[in-house]
Amino acid sequence: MASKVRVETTINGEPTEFLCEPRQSLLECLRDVLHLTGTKEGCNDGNCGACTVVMNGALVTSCLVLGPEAQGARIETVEGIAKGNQLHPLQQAFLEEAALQCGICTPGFLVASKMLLEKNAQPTEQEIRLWLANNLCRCTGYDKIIRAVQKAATQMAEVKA
Amino acid sequence: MNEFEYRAPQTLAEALADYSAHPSAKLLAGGTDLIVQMRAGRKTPDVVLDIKHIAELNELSYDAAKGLTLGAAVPCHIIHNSDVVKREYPALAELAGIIGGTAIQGRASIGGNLCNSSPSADSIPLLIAMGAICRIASAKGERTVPVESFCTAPGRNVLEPGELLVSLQIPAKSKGTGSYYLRFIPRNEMDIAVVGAGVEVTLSDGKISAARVALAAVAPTPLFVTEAGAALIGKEPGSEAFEAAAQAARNAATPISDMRGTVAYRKHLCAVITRRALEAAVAQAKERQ
Amino acid sequence: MSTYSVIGTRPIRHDGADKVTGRALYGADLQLAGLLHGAILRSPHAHARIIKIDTSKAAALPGVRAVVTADDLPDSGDRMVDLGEGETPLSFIRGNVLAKGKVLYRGHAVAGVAAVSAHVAEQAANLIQVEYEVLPCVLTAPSAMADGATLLHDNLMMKELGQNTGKPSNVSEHFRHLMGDPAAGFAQADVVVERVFDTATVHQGYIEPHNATALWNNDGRVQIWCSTQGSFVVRDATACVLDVPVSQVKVTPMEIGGGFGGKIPVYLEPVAALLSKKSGRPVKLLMSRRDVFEATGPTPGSHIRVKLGATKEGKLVAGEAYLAYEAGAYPGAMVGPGAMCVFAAYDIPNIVIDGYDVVVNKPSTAAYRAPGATNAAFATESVVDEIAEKLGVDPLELRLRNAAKEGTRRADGPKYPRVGCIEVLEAMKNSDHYKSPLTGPNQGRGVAIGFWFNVGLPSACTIAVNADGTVTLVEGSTDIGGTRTSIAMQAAEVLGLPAEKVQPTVVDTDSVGFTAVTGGSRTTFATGMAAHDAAQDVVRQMKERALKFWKMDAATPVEFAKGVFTAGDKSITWNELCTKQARTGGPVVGRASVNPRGVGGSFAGAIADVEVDPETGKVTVLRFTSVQDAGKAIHPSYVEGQMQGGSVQGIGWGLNEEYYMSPDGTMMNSSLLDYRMPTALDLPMIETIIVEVPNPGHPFGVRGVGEANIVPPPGALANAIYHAVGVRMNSLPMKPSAVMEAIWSK
Amino acid sequence: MATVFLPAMLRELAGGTTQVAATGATVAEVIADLERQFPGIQDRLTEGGELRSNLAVAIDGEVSPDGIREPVSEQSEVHFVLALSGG
Repeated sequence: MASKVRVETTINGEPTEFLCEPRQSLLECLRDVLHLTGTKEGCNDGNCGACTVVMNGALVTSCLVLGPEAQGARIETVEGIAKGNQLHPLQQAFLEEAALQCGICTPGFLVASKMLLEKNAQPTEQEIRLWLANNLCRCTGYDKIIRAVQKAATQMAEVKA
Repeated sequence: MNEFEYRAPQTLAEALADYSAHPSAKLLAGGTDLIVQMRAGRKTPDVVLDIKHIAELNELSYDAAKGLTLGAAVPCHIIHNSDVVKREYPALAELAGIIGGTAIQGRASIGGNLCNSSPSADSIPLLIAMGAICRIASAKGERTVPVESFCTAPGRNVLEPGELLVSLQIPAKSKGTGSYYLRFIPRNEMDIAVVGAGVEVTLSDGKISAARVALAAVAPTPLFVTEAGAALIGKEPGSEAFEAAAQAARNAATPISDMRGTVAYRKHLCAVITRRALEAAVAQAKERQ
Repeated sequence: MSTYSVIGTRPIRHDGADKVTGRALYGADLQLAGLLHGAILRSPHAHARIIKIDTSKAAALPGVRAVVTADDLPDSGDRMVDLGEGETPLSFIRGNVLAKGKVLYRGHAVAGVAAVSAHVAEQAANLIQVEYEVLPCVLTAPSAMADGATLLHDNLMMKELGQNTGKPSNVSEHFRHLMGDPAAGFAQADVVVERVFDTATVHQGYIEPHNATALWNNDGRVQIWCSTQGSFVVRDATACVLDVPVSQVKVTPMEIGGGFGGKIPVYLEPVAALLSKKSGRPVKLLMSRRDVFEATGPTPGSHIRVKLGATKEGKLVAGEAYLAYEAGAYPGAMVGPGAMCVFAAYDIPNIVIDGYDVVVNKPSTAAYRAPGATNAAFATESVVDEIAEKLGVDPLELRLRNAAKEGTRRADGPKYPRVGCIEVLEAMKNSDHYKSPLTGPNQGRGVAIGFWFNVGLPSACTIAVNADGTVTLVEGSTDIGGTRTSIAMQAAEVLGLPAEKVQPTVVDTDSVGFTAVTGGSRTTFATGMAAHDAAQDVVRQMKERALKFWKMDAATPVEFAKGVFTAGDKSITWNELCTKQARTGGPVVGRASVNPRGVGGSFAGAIADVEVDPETGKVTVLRFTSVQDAGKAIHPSYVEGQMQGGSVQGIGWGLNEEYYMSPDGTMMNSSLLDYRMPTALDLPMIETIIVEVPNPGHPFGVRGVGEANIVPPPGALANAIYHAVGVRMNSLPMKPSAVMEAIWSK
Repeated sequence: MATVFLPAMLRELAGGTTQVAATGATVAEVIADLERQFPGIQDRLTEGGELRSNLAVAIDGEVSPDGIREPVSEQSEVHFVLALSGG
């Protein structure tokens, strides 16, 4: 059996250690080792975005990251978006706008959208579409997702003001 | 995926020593090509060297004399958002925003795109057009290679076992120079170029004084079309000159028919995309005069 | 018009918090103690005889716990079985689960392995040595139908107009619908247009790959956790394939990441069960994206000829259609429904339709959202557009003149009950979109309409009343797009409760009565009807309880309105009565099971504005409107969502999606990079207009809206492209290179 | 007498006729009457005493979940149609 390496990392603000084979992707480590199964696998080659997480401030598809690369990194997943019982405005807007049907792509969309709003608090429709082009949704046709992101942006701006 | 050993050297010297000890190792920067290929069984290394912790490979600096030093492992999202790149090399900043999607740009590097040496790589035509030079190092020493001489066949390049790409040097751009990369893809993002064209033109006294044109996805390697550049030099920037360059590009292309397009379609697109890229580059050149 | 307090509102879905926090458990998320991971070895050839399989090296790899092949499947003889998709020989179902004797498509499962990790299982699968005798392959309907074509099945005899010919063929069936006198009809026509169309194989493209976990327990019971549109279908199919009693199989449907018809057949479940039986441990099998493309059922590619004749007054008088659909490796190409839908939107007196179900060396096809109808409508709607142009009539006006309505006889026989085709067309005509002008060169507008049935089929449901006034609703319809809520809302309406006081739960096959698939646009209709009926049962029992509580005669009439039970001068609120259950006879549980009549059908329409780049052939969708008859929209947001999602799948089908096959039968683009489903950047907002022509067969008037919306888009886009650049596209996808070539040959 | 519409593929059994009159209070009885008129038709419509599972029967345009047990009236139109489900 393959020898495992020890990885120390930070996930959603919590210092975390795990053992993995080098060939295990970060996605596998999150799901199968750490049981953080909110991050989904849709294609395992970076083209669907269901496994999107934030790694050291950059959006990445965790299927294209090796587990050991998480050493010393800061990882943020869908499980870290809500603060305790309080849903993030994006999560709330996704529910209010019916921006999910089957929900399998939703974690990736939420992680990506959250980062978009952190970089660009009032994105245009076209900016949202461009940013989210790495995330495939087959159920909604994207319309309600775009509206949910716009709604969350507006609400977050109102809270700030 | 086969088993392998993962190593993450922290210095260039350490990486070169490791690499010379394991010449069949594969180098990992963003992993957006390598991990896909390993998962598909197309690459089965015993050792993977993660080279993105090395300072030289993460350098992104600009000097008015030397131009831009772009470390081979700098991810696209850094390039795309870099103020100096946006100011001095807007086409490069834009390019870094169209490779893959947002989450691919979080990892993928221009250096990796070059070393993967796909004929359809988006970055290579622009690097050729901008006259980029590869800085290559091994335990034995260093050498430089112009980007247009880097790729040798689909997936192959001039790197010898033990050699790694440290950085790219892109000359500073004089006033009146404009560059552009344009590709044709069926979707609007997340797609492989059917045809791509990287162009650079310099205008002086209302005429084109320098021009370079390179193409993606129309030959076994990215194609530097010197005839297209020659067709532009000395001409006034306009449809006649662009058309001549476009025809030169079309004539130089030797594409294959595959699921992305037929020979006839790709040759046709070469002309269209080259012309449109030139129009954009000239517009930029005029802005930068 | 009755007013509802819950129906037509937009409450937050009951499973919403789980799905935005990552807590919802999908099939692949299941973790069990002692879980093994599996891998499937798949055929590298499109058509080959299996000479020998040697699994010894795989079995010997450290960490491997079990290896299975078709030899491990029971050999209980062949028989016809019906698993909700019509009769199929059991040997075909088993053969698709694990190939026996021959592989019929690239990706066909040959062997399964279970090991301590997915990586070890994959390595082991690659160590299995299979000796093949490669055979020639046939990849399209016309080539498979040609004289002398290589046959996929020695035992497949062609059925010709209902009669078994006894002749081995790749054509499993040729059938015909004939109405009126087509020859006489065409003789009356002033304009006749006949065109030939081809459509590529396309995939449903759900984002979640198939998965299944099985535990074959020591008592012989088989437990399965999986992603499916129908847990009972998985139960029955697995029991059939494994030759165990249905009661020995329990299927727990996990959350499902999309299906669109593709998650009805079983692929992994029986293999996981066999691996579990051999290893004595639970085994999880996951498909890769390539497996999903190569080894699950896409929708058929097709070869279609449509001929329509119209008088100069714009009345369609005759129609003729030839439909040859590629079933993939086993018969069942959905050409039957294609034939029923090809002219279903129109009142045409004289029709002949010939359908051919043809096997080819591609994966066995499955349903995909209005299966068979989109291919057919692309052809019909293109020809109708051409006739409108020849007659100089507005394309919506021509459709209105010929639209199907109550009493119109379909070519397959029955007359329509009340349907909303005309209302859909009028909504299109009156839309802001249709009234707005195009704004630039190379732009065009196209319209199209389409029909799809709703199906009934069985559903069961129970509702238990809680002491605090809330209720729990137990149902068996897996929730792919918010149906927990659309079903709960129907119970809530009957019970006078807000939607959030009805807690719906989707349960396993041991815990609710038989419920057919979430498919066929039936869930909100049929399971919703069961919820309505179960809620009525609750109300009836609660009335009895009220009388008991009041110590009144059981025959006394009781009124229930606005949450209050009243009889004479007595009244008690719902909430208060709920607290009295224990003292009036114990917990109240309502139940209902239905196999509904009154199944409506749904018409949909699309208006598409496109701009075509005349130098590259690339089509940009500028504006898109989807119109559909929902009967009554229970939760309008999710009705709009179905319309938008179906429209975008139709746009993908129309413009870029295809199985790009090499001559040896390899799908060259089996990734989400090269199989180009639309991204957010490829689309405009999708405008929706919900038309409500209530279905008299449902208590709230519901028509299922899951499917018809995918039918019009390819035709609408083809017509828009024609009006933009003057080329009639006769094959799907209308990808840039194809449009460019059409422009060149103009 | 109910009016039975024969699907095109059964018409050769009935000499090409598209509509035939048949008596019966249920679909089963109607089929039995059809069999008397056109021997062989029952086999094409039923198997093991039930409708063939690829078929459904529609009475006056509405597909019946009860199959051969569905009541038929004197004025009914009876159609044998393809059974289907969907995506």
